Amino acid sequence: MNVAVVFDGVLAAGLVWAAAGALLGRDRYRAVILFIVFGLLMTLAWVRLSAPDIALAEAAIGAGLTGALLLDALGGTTAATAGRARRWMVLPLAVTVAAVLAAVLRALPVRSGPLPDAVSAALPESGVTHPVTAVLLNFRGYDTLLEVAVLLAALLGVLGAVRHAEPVRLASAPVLQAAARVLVPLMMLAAGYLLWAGAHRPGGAFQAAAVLAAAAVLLALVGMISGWGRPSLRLRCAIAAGPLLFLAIAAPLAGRAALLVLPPQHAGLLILLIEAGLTLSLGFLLAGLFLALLRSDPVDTGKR
Amino acid sequence: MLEFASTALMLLGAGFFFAGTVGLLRFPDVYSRLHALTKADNLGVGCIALALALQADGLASALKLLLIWPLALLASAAVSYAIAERAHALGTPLGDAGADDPP
Amino acid sequence: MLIAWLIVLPLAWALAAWLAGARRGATIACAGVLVQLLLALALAREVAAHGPFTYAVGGWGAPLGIDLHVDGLSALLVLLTEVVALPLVLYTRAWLVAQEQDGTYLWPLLGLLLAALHALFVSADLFNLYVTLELLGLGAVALVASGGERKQLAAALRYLVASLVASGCFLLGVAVIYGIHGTVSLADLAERVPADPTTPTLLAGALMLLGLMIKTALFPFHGWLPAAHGSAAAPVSALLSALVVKASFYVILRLRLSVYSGWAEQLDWLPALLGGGAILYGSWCALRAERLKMLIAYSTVAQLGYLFLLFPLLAVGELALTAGALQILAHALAKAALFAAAGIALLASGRDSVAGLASLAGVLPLTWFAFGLAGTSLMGLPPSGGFLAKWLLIDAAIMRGQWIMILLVVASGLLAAAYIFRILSCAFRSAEREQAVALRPVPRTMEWVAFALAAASVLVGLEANAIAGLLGTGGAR
Amino acid sequence: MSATLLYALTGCALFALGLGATVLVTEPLRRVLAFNVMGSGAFLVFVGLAQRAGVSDPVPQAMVLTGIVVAVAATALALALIRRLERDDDDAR
Repeated sequence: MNVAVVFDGVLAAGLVWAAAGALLGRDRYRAVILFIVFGLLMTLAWVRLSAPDIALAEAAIGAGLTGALLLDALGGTTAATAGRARRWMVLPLAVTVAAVLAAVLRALPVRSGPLPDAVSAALPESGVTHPVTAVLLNFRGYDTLLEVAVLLAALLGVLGAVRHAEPVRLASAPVLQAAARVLVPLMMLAAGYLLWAGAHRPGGAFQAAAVLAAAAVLLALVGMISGWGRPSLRLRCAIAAGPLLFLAIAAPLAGRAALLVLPPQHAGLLILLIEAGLTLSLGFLLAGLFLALLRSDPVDTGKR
Repeated sequence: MLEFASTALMLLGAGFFFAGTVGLLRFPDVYSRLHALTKADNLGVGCIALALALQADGLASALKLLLIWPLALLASAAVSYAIAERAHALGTPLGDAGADDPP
Repeated sequence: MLIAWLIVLPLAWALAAWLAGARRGATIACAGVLVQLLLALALAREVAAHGPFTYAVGGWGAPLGIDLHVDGLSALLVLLTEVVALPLVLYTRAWLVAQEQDGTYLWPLLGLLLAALHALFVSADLFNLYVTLELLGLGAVALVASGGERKQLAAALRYLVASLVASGCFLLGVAVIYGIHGTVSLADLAERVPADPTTPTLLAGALMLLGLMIKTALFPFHGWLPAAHGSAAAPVSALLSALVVKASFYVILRLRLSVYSGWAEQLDWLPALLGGGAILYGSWCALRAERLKMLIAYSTVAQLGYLFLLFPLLAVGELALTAGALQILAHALAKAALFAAAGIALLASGRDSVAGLASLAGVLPLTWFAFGLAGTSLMGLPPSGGFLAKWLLIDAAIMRGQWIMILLVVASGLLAAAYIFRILSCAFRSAEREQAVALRPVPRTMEWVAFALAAASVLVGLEANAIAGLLGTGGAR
Repeated sequence: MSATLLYALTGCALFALGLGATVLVTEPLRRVLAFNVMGSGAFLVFVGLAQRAGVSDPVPQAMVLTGIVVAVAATALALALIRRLERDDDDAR
């Protein structure tokens, strides 16, 4: 048993070390790399907390997409290092806040809430057998609907902020393109598998969409597709299709009494429909968050 | 028997990772470090994937585990090419032991 | 059923507006907001007639699913959202034409913002409140940044960082509450929390309160608001100052009345103290502000502090709640009118300094009238809504014997008068009139919208008993 | 002190570190990293605390999944604003 405790201890220390290094280190490039390491360690932590869905999402979105966004942002910005002055004040403040939080949380009685049993009791009518997907798309589907709206707001904000950039296409690298030609079809297959597996095993729309977005990011980096200037109508329709489908299913139409009521007999089908729509649209949307920000290759423009 | 084989493979994999890391730390320049990383670590990944596949509960999960190895090979080959090509474009010198870069 | 459409409709027309492009997007937005106004009226009438009701989304019921609870206060605020949104949509359409800008991203973001506001005012689930607050924050930041100017982008970034820090604190509060009580439904928590005044629950409450105070830009945390509301486009800052900032105040009020009602009396002095500080500091900065929109933004900081004076008086019951609701209504309409009028002044004279208003003396009478009317409501002169709110608050304060409170209420009225007259005095300085700068023509609809909003702010005072009636039936427990 | 509670306490440390860095460090890119770390800390506390008795609870896991997606949306928006601000700097220089 103590091997697991040692592993958890090392992982916890690693997490705090990577986070401190990323936030307080001098050089920005090292900070972003350490942040990606932090994301991967978080993935391990989620596996240890027996939360495979979050581990998938953390790896694909937390470390992957966020890492790609940060590395791309790093390319252009001047290497100004953070002002030393205020950084030493971070540690004392952090230690006191952490101590207060930890002291209060340690004293809590060890017991589990009523919801896990409620979920397993209601699982048969939810239309799926995997509890997390049941909660995400049926019991608390309303949160997911608003979360899709959050993603849309972010994309509109990104497009609104960088709208003057004309689409950028990176220099094509033949060797990398060969690798991309092998990887991308496999990623699409993996995304389809994650979408299908979501009903009965860890997986689901968001993880599948993240893998699709990763495929698009890979294609953009090897110069096979260009970044986004002003998205065409077709692209906008692709992005809006999933949320509109979700709204159509959620809205109290045709006899469905209330918002987001999925009748048990074909809840499974409805959830799969929603997830398929979301996978495609959020795949484009998450890719759009990266492609709209794509910059020309600094080496070419000699802006090193 | 299976138990013994997978632990042996696990140790072999760990050995390769160790060799790769030593290479990363000790080698003089970017290019040779890339060699150390891609060669040793990929073998390490292969061994550990094999070891886990032996202990996997079903054929499906064993095959999925084995799929990790070719993917890791493809990814590290592409990435190391990109790093080497970019390092060369930026003109990072070869290690002191190496001959001058051919014109 | 109504409430479901009030959330689904704005999301739907936001997507439609994005697909349709800028020009048709404006008409889609106008139609959408008009329908929403009718739905909100019907909702308010239904709550006034049958009292508050709870709506289980997905039909699963409280602890497992998410519940929406619509009572008098939330129906009133949903109605207020639409009453402010409709004129502002018309104003924005004319404003975009005058500025030769296309609002391709403005209309969809407006739709998402309205959906977030509706969802927030009726939500009865803590994590759902977190998601709505996040949607509200991101939507508002995107709207501020959609102008594209440098100082808007800098203000938007600062607003985004403040909003994310606040959401992080709120989320940790929700996490601790879930860890202790195993549920995030407000109804369940209202039964469990008052009986369990242990430190972890208090810590969770403090974290949530800290997050919400930052989002409401209460005095020590107001740093991001003047830059964001001061530099954003006029219709955007009108929407933000009138509605978005009030949403997080509503969440504090909702938590204070239901979940933390048990032993929060001793802590009520803290928001009141910060509120007093906000009034003094906000008014002082407004008096010194150079730019017109910065003056109005600092006035928002002051008036928000004014709202927090409500907390020690909540023990009085209905009276304090009605005073608070009236103040929210009056301030929202008056502030929207002020920002609309400021937008007109900026468009006409091209200069946004307060002194620059002098060049408008004797021109644009309707805009000056709007400035005046909105000013009376902010100052609290009878018969405006602001006056009635101040009156009821003083009544409640007398009942509770809080003399400093009465001093603060009166002082806030006087300080508001001071910085409003800074604006109005420019109307009568005919001396600078001769070298008036070449004024650009201003579309009539913009002036009528500013005037309508200001008039509505005064009318709120006359309609007070209907509002009290709506609140009375559904006053939060 | 079960393993899940250890992760909850690590979450507290990460939250505090992220909060301190977001407030005190002035460099925009570092602040984006900081509020991501803060969010991860809050998520760890959410799941770690809910599962401190060892029972795996799908409800906080679904909520954290929503939180991670919201965090990447906020990060993308922040980086877009930083990009535009620093592109205007380059033009200005």
